[in-house]
Amino acid sequence: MIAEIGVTSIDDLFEEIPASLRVDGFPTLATGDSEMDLAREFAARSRMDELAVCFAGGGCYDHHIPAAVWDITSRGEFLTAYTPYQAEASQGTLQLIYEFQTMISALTGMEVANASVYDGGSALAEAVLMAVRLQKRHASKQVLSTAALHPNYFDTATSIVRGQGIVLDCMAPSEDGLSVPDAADSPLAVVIQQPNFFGNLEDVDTIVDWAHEQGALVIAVVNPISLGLLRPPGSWGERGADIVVGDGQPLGIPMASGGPSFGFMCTRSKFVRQLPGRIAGRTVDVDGKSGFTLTLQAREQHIRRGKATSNICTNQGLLVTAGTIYMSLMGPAGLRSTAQACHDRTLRLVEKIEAETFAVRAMDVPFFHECVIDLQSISADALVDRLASRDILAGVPLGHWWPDRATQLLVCATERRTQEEIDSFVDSISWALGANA
Amino acid sequence: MIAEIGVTSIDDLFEEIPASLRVDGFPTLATGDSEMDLAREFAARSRMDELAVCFAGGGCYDHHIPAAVWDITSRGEFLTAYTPYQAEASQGTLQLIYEFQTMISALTGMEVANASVYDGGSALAEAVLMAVRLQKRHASKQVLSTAALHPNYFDTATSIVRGQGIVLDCMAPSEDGLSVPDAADSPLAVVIQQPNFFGNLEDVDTIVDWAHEQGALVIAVVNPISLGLLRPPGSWGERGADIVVGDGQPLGIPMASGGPSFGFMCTRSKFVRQLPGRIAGRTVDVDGKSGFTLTLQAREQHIRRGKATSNICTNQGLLVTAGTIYMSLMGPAGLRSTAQACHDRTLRLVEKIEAETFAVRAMDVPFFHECVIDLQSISADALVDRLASRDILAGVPLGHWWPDRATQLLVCATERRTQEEIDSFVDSISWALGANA
Amino acid sequence: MSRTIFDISAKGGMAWSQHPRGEWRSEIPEEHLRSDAPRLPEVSELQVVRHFTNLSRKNFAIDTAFYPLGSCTMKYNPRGAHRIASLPGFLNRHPFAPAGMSQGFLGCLFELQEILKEVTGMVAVSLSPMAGAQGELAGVLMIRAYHEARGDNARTEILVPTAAHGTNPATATMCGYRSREIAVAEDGDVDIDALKAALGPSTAGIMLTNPSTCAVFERRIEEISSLVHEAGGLLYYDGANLNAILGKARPGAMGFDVLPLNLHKTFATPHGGGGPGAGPVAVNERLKPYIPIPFVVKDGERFRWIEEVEMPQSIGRLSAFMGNAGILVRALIYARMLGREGMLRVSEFATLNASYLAARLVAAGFQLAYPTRRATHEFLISLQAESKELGINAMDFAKRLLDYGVHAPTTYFPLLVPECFLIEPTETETMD
Amino acid sequence: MSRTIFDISAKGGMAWSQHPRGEWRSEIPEEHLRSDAPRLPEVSELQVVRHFTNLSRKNFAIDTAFYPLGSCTMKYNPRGAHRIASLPGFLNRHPFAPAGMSQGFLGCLFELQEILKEVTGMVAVSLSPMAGAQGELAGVLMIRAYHEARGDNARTEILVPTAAHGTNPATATMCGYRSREIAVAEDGDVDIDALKAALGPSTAGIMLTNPSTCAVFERRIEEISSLVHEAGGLLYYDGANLNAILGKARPGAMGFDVLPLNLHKTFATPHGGGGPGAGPVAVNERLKPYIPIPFVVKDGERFRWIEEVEMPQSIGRLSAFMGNAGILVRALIYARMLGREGMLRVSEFATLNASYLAARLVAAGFQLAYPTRRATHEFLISLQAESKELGINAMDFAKRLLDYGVHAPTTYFPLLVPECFLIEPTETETMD
Ligand SMILES: Cc1ncc(COP(=O)(O)O)c(C=O)c1O
Ligand SMILES: Cc1ncc(COP(=O)(O)O)c(C=O)c1O
Repeated sequence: MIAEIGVTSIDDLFEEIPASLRVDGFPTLATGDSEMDLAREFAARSRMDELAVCFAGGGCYDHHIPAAVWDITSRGEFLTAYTPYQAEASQGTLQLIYEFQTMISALTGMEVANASVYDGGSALAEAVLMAVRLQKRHASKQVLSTAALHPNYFDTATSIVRGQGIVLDCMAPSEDGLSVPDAADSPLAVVIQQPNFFGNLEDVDTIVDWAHEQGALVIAVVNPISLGLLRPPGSWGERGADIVVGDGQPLGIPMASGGPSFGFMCTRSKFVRQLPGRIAGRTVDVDGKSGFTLTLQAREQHIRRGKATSNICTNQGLLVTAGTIYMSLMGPAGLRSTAQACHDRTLRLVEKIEAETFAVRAMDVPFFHECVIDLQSISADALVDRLASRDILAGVPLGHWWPDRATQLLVCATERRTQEEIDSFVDSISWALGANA
Repeated sequence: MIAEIGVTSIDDLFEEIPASLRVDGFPTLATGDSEMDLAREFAARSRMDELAVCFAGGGCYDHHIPAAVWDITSRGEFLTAYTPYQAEASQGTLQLIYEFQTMISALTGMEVANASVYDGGSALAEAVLMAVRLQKRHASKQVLSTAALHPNYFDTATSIVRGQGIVLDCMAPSEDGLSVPDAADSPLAVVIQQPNFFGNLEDVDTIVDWAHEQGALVIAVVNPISLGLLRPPGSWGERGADIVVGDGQPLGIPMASGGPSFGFMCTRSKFVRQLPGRIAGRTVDVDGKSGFTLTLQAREQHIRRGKATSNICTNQGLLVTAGTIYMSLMGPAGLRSTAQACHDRTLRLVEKIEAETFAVRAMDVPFFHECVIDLQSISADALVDRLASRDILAGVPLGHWWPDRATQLLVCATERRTQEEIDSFVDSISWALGANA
Repeated sequence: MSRTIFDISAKGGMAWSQHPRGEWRSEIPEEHLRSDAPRLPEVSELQVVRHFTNLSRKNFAIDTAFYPLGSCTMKYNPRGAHRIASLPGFLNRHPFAPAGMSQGFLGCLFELQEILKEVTGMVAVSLSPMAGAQGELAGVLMIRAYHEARGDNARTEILVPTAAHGTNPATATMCGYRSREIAVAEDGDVDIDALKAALGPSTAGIMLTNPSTCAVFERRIEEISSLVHEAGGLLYYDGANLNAILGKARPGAMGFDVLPLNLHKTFATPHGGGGPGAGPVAVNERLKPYIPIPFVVKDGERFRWIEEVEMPQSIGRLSAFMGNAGILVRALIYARMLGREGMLRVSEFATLNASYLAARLVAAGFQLAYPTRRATHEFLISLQAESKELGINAMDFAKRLLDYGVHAPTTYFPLLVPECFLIEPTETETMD
Repeated sequence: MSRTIFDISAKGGMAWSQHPRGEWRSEIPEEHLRSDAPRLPEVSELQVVRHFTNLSRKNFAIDTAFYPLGSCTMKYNPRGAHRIASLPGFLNRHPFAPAGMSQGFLGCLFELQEILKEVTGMVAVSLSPMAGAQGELAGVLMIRAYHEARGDNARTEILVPTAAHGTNPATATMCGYRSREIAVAEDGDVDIDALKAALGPSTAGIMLTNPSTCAVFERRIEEISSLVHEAGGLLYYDGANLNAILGKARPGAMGFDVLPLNLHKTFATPHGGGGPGAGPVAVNERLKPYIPIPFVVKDGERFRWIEEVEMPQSIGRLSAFMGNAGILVRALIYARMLGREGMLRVSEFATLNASYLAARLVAAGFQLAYPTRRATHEFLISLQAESKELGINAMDFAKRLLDYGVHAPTTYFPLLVPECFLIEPTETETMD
């Protein structure tokens, strides 16, 4: 090969790099390991973090994942394909995205969906930017969220939109953490998370109608599993939400430390041109055969450059694949019974905690599959540490974001949690709280 | 559907079953479980058997399996296809079998191979039957094996061939378990396992030449990994072995309690018509395009029925797929270094055992990657039980087959065994032997 | 593009990350070492992955297309069963791990034995045979052992209906028997007169399946059973068609003495492009002493192996270890997934789908081989009329189906029906 | 056959074994419940498996074909890295598990941070950005934060060469900057005079990559760096092409202040039909205070998170948890598999393969866009002559390649070269 190129050594190929910049490899790096050695080493490393049971939620949930989901998703044709820009070479991925969009729209009760963005938090940021674009003529630059919005979503959206001078604010919470709009506000958009970060159900109809009266757009943040059971944002209030976002992790994606998953975004048809990210559509080729292709590509950064609706390029395609297969396997009935099972498990957990330990519910409102309990005597961090010794992840301590909630713990029981696991969790809470009494 | 069939209920479809035979389901069986519940239950069941380290061999070995092997083998197109009888619908599997045959022939130094049989033990049975067919005119019905043939192979072959009145006998072993032929014997075929069941290397040249002088055929039983390093049976003695069999488990197949794996069979071209099982070959279709097909099908049971060379129908196709991918990934160099690593690991293990414990080598002859050690003071079963408490599988106790070898243990260290694992194994042996001293 | 992996091999090519790292010592004497490297392909990992991925794409499979291959039961193989059976505790268990380190695995085998007893109506099960044909071998070896134990050595014949699967006569031969064919009557049932004529002191047994390979239920099975037993022979049931009657009838009650099950059919373990399967044998009291070793028993709360010492009359061992152990685990998971109601759905949906497809084909003008009979889990059509008319044969028909992306049904089997298609849609297909 | 999953859906269809079993209590008030079931498909598990298996078969992929898509680095994604990163301890870790239960995972992140520092020659790394474009966003937000911290608020422009990838100007806009284009000279390097003319008090920074998107090494990078820094701007390096110079040169030494890496390119994590990727950002001392949270530090033997409290100047959080965590683990495994020598092989084989293919195409009569320059890991050809002569365009050429089972190179990028193909064979391809 060297000869055919017309050089005498591989090094000649790098001759255009100025000598002052040339380095000779990486002396501090170790020599390459075999797959066998790495498998052994990383098995030991991953074992350090292995858990017996998980009662934590807070945006990432321990659901059952049917084996078929990742068996199919891991096929080389999905795993090692590029973004479906070349429609002829990507009909599989394109049709899948099209089906995904249809399913997510059905689930949220919205008209159109995109092919996903990075995650739930960044989806919210994109929704805010989209609302700002749609409300160009609005007097305010303020976006207002319900009080119990996932704090990491709030922070993520803030970091991403700050560069454009957009301000994100929170409503004041009522005692039980629910949000009641304040007549004095006049934001350009209102963000509502349902169920909220505390797992509770907001009075979405009231908030949506109020927002629309103010001329604000409504951005809903939802958990897709909950929509097997709960009213979809498309039918909240009189007119429904305008933009819906959320994180797809509950749909067949392993927790994996929170990523990769995918963020989804839906909206009304009339707003589709401001919807960032890819959208796949059905089309017909010159021979009249139907096929799938990316539509509205003109908004993308490789064409509109500085004027694109978003800079997103590589995105979460593989996770969309998993999510689509998951939704197909569950269907309406499976999603519904999964949602019902999650609610039931959490209900029984919370009842048992109240009945058998010193801990109590912190807020007495309806919840879906998460609930805040107040440990009263010890900090939630301390409880989590104690239960770690029993290989139980007890939940998400709230003190990290709300110092005045240091004794409060957000717990979640998905459909995977058995009665035995719940019983032994409650025993462990008793033990941990008792030990401190 | 019912209406279109012209019945009124599903039950009508079963009306030809006499009432006296009808049952109504399975009252004693439990109701069906969900995948989620089964996954949890079986995870717990499988965890009961999880091992930290395996030093057992005896025909089944703990080798590294590259991730690519099963990622590709588990593709639906390999996993859920039928036996490649319909060539047009099975070109993938047929070409793969063809490549497999080529690789196995290269490895064993033989001219032709079949597409596998069930396992190593039954492959030996098929080889014996084949030898009998080839030696129809031979005076003897006796088949003679070297003394240290895998006892379960001996038993398997015996059960299978007994129906046809064929007798399998063992040579008398020398002190070190190696076999020296007895001039008085005149079998129709001689079975030689190399390395033998004790891991030791037989003087194959002498035995092969002796057998051929007697007019006997030579059946070799080999470990495919060893052939990365050891002389292939095709070049044993003056003329080489006549039939070669073995078990493919070391080639990328998990131990999985010993099955499924696959048995391979090779022979000389001139014996190919007596070689049982499937054989794939290259062919050209009517348009002159080359393709692959099953050849010599006329010998199969679905055509020759009572006169087939074997009754095998469903076989071990998927494992052949895994084995073929494994051999392709390893190549000659990878197979050689794997064999070298196995030998080295076992050598170091045995040296350390001799240096640091009361145990000694039972036979002082060259071995490949297994070696018999004599614990002297306690039974090998007792040692295995003690080390089980440390999650180590210490080896294969020989007392099960040879009561006079009750203190002897067959140990094996593959390329997967690290120096640390070897050190802690030897420490554990010291501890176990010491405790009894 | 049918380049083989050898065609893309080039000197020095390798998957470097698969080579063990280190310096290796050796004490193997020179004369044992090979001088030449084996001519395996020399290729990169990408080349391997791409080559075999592309090969796989040239196969038809259940996962890609409708596969109505009669007698083969190409139904959905649950991914969950494959995944669960691939848990590390199952995959990494060494076959010689002592019972104390194997309670998980032994418990699975025991549970499967119990389920198969219930399903077949037999009293003992050995799981070790590695496919239907090895189960047949075990079955006929047990029949042989039974007669031998009674000193009844004149029995040299196994009766086999002309419609039987080829493995049946082949197995009889492997066990040292002569196989004798019994005619099938017009209606697809065994010709009772022909049977009576064949039965006698040299009859060791008869090999049947029910529904038969003519795809109809053998209605006079009780009569056949009495006749054979009276003649001193035993009845062998070929379990390949068990899915047709799951929960509706049991071979044990029909008078069969022994049967292998095809777990890769009835219990949906993957066919794998030619295996692995598993062919556990179930027997009644008569043959219990002869079942192959090893198998599992429960002593109190512990499971343990039964080996040769406790089973001196056993026909012995049929594989080096425990047969296709991993397939047994898959089948157990599948059976548990089905449960009581699911097993009934198997026979009901299989029969419903076959009956529906048969009705549709009849409506479209095709000719059933046994038009007066109910379809079972499969049915036979004869293309003799079409063949004559169009000058093509069943094989041409089959190949044309492949062109349409549907796997051809089984052709020319059973041999006695001319130009036939044996069609088995299976219970996991839907109407789409 | 482009039937959608909805076309095969039928009322009542379901994958029964996926439904949780039990009786469920509820205390959710009626008004919160949906009245209609969402219109998801109603299909069996076999239908799902078959449908999506067949969809997958309609994609081109690295695993099935040569995929020389310029700038995208479609190299082999080791199956081993995917498998190892899928170990249960990694997959089942909850993002809010406390550090005490997460030492395995945190240790992996820390190790990857260290490797990426070494590879880039930078002093700090934050792993959270979820793809190259989010890494860009982080990079430009840091440039912004830097200027803001110094009260240097007049800087409103980001310079971008005309050849730059579209994400660069799009990112500048997202960060509230105006992007200003800088011309590229005849030889593919940045036009220094144009640069000088553009630099000034409103320059916040410049976005470059090296080798550039013209597929040549920017030889005067040191001069560019001095010029930009003197004007008070910062240099941003687009890491998408880092594989070209791995172990040969480091962006840190070229004067860059910040760069994201595309782990899905340089470190071979799968592209997945459109992601996930990961775009860690590396910075020099100047930008260290601003890197996004969270990241990992080592205190003695323990690893722990750094969050907002300890990084008050950080640009903040870019995802709900820790970015595409699983991709980071894959990249670490790949980096460890390569090791010191392997990293050098990446740049050497990538360049060798591209140079060889370029030479072969030149020999076949094609026209290089920059014939006087060395190819890097990729190269540009212009099909302008062919287009004129044959009356077809580069896109027609590209589609024709697909017909031959080769994925088309990148077409019409960079925009400034007419009718171009950007061809990147990658380092994992062989000659066959
Ligand atoms: C009726 C019948 N009997 C026996 C067998 C043989 O079973 P196996 O292939 O598992 O050996 C088959 C297999 O197709 C069959 O259809
Ligand atoms: C040169 C260049 N820069 C930036 C990007 C964007 O990276 P990502 O797709 O990871 O967001 C790409 C992706 O193709 C690229 O080629």
